[in-house]
Amino acid sequence: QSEKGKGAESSGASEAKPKGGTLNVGYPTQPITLDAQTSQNTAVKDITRPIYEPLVTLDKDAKAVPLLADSYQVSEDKLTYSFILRKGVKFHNGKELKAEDAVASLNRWLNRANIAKTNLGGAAASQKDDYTLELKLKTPFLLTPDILADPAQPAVIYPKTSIDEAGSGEIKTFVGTGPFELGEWKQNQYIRLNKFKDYAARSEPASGAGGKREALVDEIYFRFVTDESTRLAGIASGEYDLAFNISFDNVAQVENTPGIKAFPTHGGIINLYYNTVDGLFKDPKARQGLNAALNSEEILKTAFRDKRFYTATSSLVLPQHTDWASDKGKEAYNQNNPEKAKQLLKEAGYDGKELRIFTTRDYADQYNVAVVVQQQLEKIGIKVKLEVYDWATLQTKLTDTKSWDINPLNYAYRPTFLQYGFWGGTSGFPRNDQVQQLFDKIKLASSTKDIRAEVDQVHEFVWSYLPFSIIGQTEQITAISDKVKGFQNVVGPIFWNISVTR
Amino acid sequence: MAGERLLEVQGLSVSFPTEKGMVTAVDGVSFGVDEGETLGIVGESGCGKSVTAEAILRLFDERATRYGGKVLFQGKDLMGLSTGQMEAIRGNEISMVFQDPMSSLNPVHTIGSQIAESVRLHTGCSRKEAGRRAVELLRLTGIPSPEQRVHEHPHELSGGMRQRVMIAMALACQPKLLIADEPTTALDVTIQAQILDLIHSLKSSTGMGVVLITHDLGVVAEVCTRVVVMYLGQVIEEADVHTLFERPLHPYTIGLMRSMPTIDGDRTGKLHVIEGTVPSLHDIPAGCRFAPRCSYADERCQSEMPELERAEQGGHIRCWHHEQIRMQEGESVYAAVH
Amino acid sequence: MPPFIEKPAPLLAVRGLQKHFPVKSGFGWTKGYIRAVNSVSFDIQEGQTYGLVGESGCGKSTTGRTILKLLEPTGGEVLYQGRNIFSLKGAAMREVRRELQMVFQDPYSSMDPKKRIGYTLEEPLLIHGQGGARERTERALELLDKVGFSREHYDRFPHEFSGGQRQRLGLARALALNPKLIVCDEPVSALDVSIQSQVINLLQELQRELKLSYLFVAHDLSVVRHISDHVGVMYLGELVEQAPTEQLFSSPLHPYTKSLLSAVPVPNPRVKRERIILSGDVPSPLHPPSGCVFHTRCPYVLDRCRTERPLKLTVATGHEVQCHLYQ
Amino acid sequence: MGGYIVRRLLSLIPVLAVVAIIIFFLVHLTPGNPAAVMLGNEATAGEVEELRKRLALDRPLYEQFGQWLLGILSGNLGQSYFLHVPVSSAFVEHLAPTLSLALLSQTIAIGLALFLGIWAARRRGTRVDEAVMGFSMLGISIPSFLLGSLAVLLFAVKLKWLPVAGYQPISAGLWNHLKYLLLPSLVLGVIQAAFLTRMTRSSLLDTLSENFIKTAKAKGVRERGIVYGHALRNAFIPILTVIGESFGSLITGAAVIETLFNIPGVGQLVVTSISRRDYAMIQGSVLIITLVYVLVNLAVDLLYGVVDPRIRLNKKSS
Amino acid sequence: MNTVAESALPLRTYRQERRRVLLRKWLDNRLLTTGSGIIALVVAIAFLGPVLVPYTPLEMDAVNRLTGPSWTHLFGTDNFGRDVFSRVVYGTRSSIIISLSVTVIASLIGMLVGLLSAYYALLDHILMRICDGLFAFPSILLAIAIMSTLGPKTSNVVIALSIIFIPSIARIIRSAALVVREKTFIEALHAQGAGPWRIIWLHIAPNTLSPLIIQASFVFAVTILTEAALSFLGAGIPAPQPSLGNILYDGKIVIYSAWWMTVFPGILVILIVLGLNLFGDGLRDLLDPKLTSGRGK
Ligand SMILES: Nc1ncnc2c1ncn2[C@@H]1O[C@H](COP(=O)(O)OP(=O)(O)OP(=O)(O)O)[C@@H](O)[C@H]1O
Ligand SMILES: Nc1ncnc2c1ncn2[C@@H]1O[C@H](COP(=O)(O)OP(=O)(O)OP(=O)(O)O)[C@@H](O)[C@H]1O
Ligand SMILES: [Mg+2]
Ligand SMILES: [Mg+2]
Repeated sequence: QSEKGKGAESSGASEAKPKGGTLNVGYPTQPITLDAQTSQNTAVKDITRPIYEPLVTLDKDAKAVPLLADSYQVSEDKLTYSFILRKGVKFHNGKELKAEDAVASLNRWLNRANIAKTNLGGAAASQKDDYTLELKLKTPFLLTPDILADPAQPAVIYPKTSIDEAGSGEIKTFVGTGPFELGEWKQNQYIRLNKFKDYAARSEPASGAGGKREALVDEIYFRFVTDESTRLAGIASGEYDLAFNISFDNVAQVENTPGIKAFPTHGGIINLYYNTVDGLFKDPKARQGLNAALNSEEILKTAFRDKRFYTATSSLVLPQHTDWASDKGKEAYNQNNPEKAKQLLKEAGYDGKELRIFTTRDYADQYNVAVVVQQQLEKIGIKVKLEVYDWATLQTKLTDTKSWDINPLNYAYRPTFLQYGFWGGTSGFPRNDQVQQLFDKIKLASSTKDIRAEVDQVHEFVWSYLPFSIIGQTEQITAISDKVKGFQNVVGPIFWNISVTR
Repeated sequence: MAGERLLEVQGLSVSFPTEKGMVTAVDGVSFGVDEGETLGIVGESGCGKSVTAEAILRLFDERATRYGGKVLFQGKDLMGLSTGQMEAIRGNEISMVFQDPMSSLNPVHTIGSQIAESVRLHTGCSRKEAGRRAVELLRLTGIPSPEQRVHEHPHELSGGMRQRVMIAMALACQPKLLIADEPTTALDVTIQAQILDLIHSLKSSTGMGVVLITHDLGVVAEVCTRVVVMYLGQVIEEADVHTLFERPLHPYTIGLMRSMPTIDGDRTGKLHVIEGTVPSLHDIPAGCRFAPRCSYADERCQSEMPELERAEQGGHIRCWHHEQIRMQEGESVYAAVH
Repeated sequence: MPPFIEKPAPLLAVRGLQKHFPVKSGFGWTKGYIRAVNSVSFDIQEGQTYGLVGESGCGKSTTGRTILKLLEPTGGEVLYQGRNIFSLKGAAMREVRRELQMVFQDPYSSMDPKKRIGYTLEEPLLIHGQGGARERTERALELLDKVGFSREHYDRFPHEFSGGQRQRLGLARALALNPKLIVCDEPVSALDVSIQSQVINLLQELQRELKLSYLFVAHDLSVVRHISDHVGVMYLGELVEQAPTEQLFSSPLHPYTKSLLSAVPVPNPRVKRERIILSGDVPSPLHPPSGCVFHTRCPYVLDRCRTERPLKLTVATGHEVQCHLYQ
Repeated sequence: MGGYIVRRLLSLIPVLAVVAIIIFFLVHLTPGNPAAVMLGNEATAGEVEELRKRLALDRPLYEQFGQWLLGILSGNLGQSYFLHVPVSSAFVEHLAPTLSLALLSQTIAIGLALFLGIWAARRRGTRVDEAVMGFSMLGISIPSFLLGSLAVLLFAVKLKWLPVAGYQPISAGLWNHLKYLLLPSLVLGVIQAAFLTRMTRSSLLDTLSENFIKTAKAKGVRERGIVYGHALRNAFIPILTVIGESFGSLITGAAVIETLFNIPGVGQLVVTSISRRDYAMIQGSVLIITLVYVLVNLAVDLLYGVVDPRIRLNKKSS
Repeated sequence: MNTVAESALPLRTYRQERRRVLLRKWLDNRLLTTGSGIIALVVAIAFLGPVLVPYTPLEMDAVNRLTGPSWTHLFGTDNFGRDVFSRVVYGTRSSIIISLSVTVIASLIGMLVGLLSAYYALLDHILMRICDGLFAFPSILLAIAIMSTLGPKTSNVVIALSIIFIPSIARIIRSAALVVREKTFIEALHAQGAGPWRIIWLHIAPNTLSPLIIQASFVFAVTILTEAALSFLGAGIPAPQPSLGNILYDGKIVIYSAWWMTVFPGILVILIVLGLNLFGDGLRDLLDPKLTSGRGK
């Protein structure tokens, strides 16, 4: 448990690492784009991370530390962040990184990225000199550096030329400053990253994604292997060094195969969403009733197999992220109280009609939770129909609030709950003013020490208003070969400072 | 002209499985063919002529059909030969013309290639040479513009042409024995004559023996040396052609002779018929098989089956009353026929 | 049109019937036509038999099949009771089909191998909705009996029959509907003489009772002579001679008819007849000879035969011949 | 006949037109849209809407359809949202592995099936027949992924003879190319063969009981010759149909195996395009695949006539 | 010759006799009896399932997830701790129902389409082009579309699957029918005045039966698996209800560790297909008149 919530690292972080060679990664999906700024897609995040770099990044404690920025300062009114760039940082195209590149990139990101728009709405960057730039906010925001360091839809820096070329579309030349450059993208087969020879590393010791970055292998192949059993077979036969997205049920198999290990890293928060707009669950009583029926421990256990792979908590973030975690409202969590449930549901006017859970098999964790929830509810006499769709259909179907009641969703883990995308409004839970007011307070706070009350209130809100029931926090399994040294995960995998022995 | 005994069929019987049990279509048939001889087989439709012919070459599915008796070809019993040995004989030493030329030709191959295949199978000559032979053979059978016809498929030919293709195929390897099952039924008389001449000349030049199954007593009279008359799976009479036409002994044979329409006879009256129908193979009479239709039949005929015995005038006869018939009826039959 | 037609209108009148088969090259392009039937005309009177004889491959079966519109005609018309069959469609055609039946030259392939004989015989009745199940069965048994079978055969399959038996079954099927006219394409060729006489007697009886008409294609000239009222002789797609039976057999005019008659085998081993042997090239219907189609083989060939097509000549009542010798 | 071919080729126009209309509206009317997929599961409705606008997906359907149709008529199938390349080039790129796979597995299937089917038919009712039929029954009922997984486990993981998955183009060397295709082709081939074996056997049995087989026998044709020279060709029409069909379906239907063996083929392309709602890609692929089918089936139909001269497709109905 | 009157009386006894003969023919057919035996067994298992099984197919047991076969769980448990035996028994039922309906519907329509296009040249052009188009449509897309417009119901699964399989059946029937169409006996039927319907259904169709039987049993097997693939898109049997196919697919991910999840349903699929094929072969033999007698082969 100790590693959870921090940058987790596979064995041998401190040993001398061999250099050279190829790292073969069995990765489940192909990224839909390599324009990291435009998508929150996990594959985009993971694969572009070695290519592009943001101004600040997360260290092993998930704290924001400078990366391309040599340093940064915050003005008194907390509205202006000025960044001084490191000198001599080269893009993969050989040009040096200048403030104009950073300004163009930041502005593009501010205009396009969801998290930027919701959190830093109205902000703009401007150039001071060749190596200095300023980010001006409209309102102060405590988490500005964290947002800038967030690897999902990250505020990475492209050369200005790329941005100009892209216009309002996606960038077409994939050039960054990272330790690896794009070698080849073979559609639906692989992406090859080559070591970037002129990479300018920081001098501090490596910590999480921060500090010294070094490309230890010459090339990385991300091989897109949709089929899990193929990824497993590939790592078992030694063709892959890393295999992502291994289901919990195959952990035993992985652990029993000599030469490979299962490596859990934090995956996300799994919530059971209610349709608060239409139908039975418009009534908070009904939501409370259903929530009372849930046995979250059992759901987690059935869906995720082993205590190692989930954390049963009522908190929006893992308990070890103490600044943002809270146990307020935990009485409402994991009640497993059918009597109360029936009582409340009855009061809410539940007449035994079939409830509709929407889910997809494209995400096994969501599906598994849906199946178990259905089973639990059926057991206490609530009729539940499971409707399974493919992901794209589900996305659209959910917007029709007339058609569904419950829907489990998994959101990628964030150390601060502010960054979760769902606050911006989902079809079942529209943007909520009460929460936004709390968030505004948090944003304006000057330090995380000052936000305790608001954090607690957010949790209280969640468990009383119940836009969703938190089921728990889950892990994600990567199978990793013993030949790989130094693999770590800081809100997503990190591919530098990682070596392979042959 | 007649030489060595070529084929000797002894007590051949053939049974087929049907839904209602086994039926014996051919029951103890015996006859022989000498080199250069033409043996005619005549008999009621369905009496087992074709089955006999096909059984000589063992063409029925060996797993389902039951054979009995012996077929000695040049002294070897064909029934005892291996499949490979049989294959070497079929088409080469004994060849056969089937009764039903349409379904007996492979619909997807050109007739030329089917004839050429026969040639190539046993002579091993080149494809081209075989093709030339095929044209030659077709020409021999009187098919117009054979060079073009070889490229046609069976369904593009008339019935008679198909029959001639069958004949050409059978003659391809100059067999020692030709079994021709109604080879000329679909041919007009001029071509029939041409074919019969062809067979005759082959017969005299190579000593080929012929088993000719036909209904046309005119043809029998013209080309056969000896005749076997069959009825319901059995041989009932066997004689040389002159004797048979002049002094038929079996009541059935006599009936046959009388039933013939002639080219110059009276055409206003009804044709003579043999009363009654052939019994089905499922209920074969216990005694003489012809008894139910025979005007001579008595008690004995109903219950006891006559054996095939030597007739005084030569040949064989299967009838309890043949002596009596020879004495009384011979003349009148002959008179009626001619 | 022959002027002598004062007789009642014929049941079936064939006028200038033509049927050409395309000949395909290897690549499927049509490279010519086989002129299987070339402008054939004749009449069949009710209750009479028209015998059609001729060289093998001269187009007799094709004539029969085209008359019944089983082949798409190339030209000409067929008037059945005054109506042109070729222009009939749907129900009208089906009605005509009920009255015109056919016995195929190739009896085995003309029967569905998967159906029992009983069904095959009942089928025409089923098609035209005649009788109940029981009556149909009885009719089938009656037909079987008529052509010399027992009830045992009702449940057999076509392949379990001998050649001659199948031929009789084909005939029985054609009789099932009590048609007006039957095109008999060699209906007795595979029958032994005793059964053949039974069948011929049967045909004649039916003709008398039901005023049946037959188009009777056969090679056995004695049979044709016995059964026909009129006989037509075909050669290479043309009707070279036609006449009342007696007349044709007693005084054949066309050289081809003569040679045909001379070739009939005699059922007497002691008699050897003098045959007229035809020599010369047998022409192909793909490239029929110019002029008279028979000139390549005719013993009496004249110069004009090679170039000029002989016209149809009526030499006596109902006796027509296409030959320059008589022009 | 020439006319027939021309007519068939002309019929492509209405077929493609109808398919184009249906596929377009089917694709656009099924729930889900590419913008949402592109943005990932955490995007807001607003963002999705914005992207839709940028992709011109907010225009009225008929307008989009017209646009697309105009593109097609000028030979442009459109651009894939996700692959960032023209649909046609994406398709062609994915076609190469699929074709290799199809050819290889089809060769295996035909070879195996003809051999086994003929063998079984010749030995009808014997042990051989039963064994072959047992094999074919197994092959028909075993899921392809199961067979594939077993093959991988044995040949790739345990024996390490062949790679687990992946693909190399021919340009990387023939052996490299084949190395990756061997296992999947084998799996596909065996499964196809199972079905084809049954078809071959049964069709052969049907023809072996025909009369002309007896003629061949009487000519002295060896049993082999009878089967290969006489019966097979008569029995070949259904076999040919199945071959044509399976060749066609290999071009789209091998998705399971392509996924399992990670081969970037058309099957995978179509499946992933569908799950992403990559409209242009789906539409383009379906059009091209239709074209391929029509051509394959035309070839099969023409071969019918070659195999069996009695078959006339251009015959007027009687 | 006998007269008909004479033979009319024993007609009934003759018919009885005939029925007996036919019955014996059916019973004597080893393939047919074995096949129906197996099918009967599987059907019995499937439909007596509720009485047989110790658990419901949906009952979960978080503690005993993915345990191998034992006395408490004959076929082991799946990734939700559900009893695989119970799931297989229930799954067999739904799979049989779906596959059978699909096979029957697709065969009938496919046959109709195939026969019509073999018979009518004009229809051939139209129907076969439709089939080409249909065939080119990705089945997944078709399923998603049908499911999202008509709703996720078993009957819609059947519709979607039937549409998917119609073209292949149609083509195979058409090919066989093209050969039969040219046979003389069809011409003979024309001569008798038989209408197209009779010729097509009563004469051409029976002669295309043996490829149909094979194709149909193939469709049956493939449907079981395709249904599972579609159920991933919500177009199959509504989850979490078991079908043989989706049990197999659930087992697919854990194929290397939990063999029992694939092997047992796999065996059932094989058993059903085996039974069906034996039955089909037997039927084919029965309908082949040449097999009982010697002229065959
Ligand atoms: N389907 C066809 N395609 C091409 N040519 C054909 C076809 N059917 C018949 N022919 C040709 O038409 C001509 C006449 O054939 P038809 O069957 O009518 O002859 P026929 O007079 O009945 O001969 P036979 O007495 O031998 O049966 C022949 O040359 C034959 O090759
Ligand atoms: N496969 C079979 N199954 C059952 N009976 C059969 C089979 N083949 C032939 N028969 C019967 O055997 C008998 C003899 O048939 P065969 O073909 O030898 O007669 P045939 O003498 O050639 O007659 P035809 O002159 O009519 O051709 C017939 O009664 C026929 O019904
Ligand atoms: Mg015979
Ligand atoms: Mg003819």
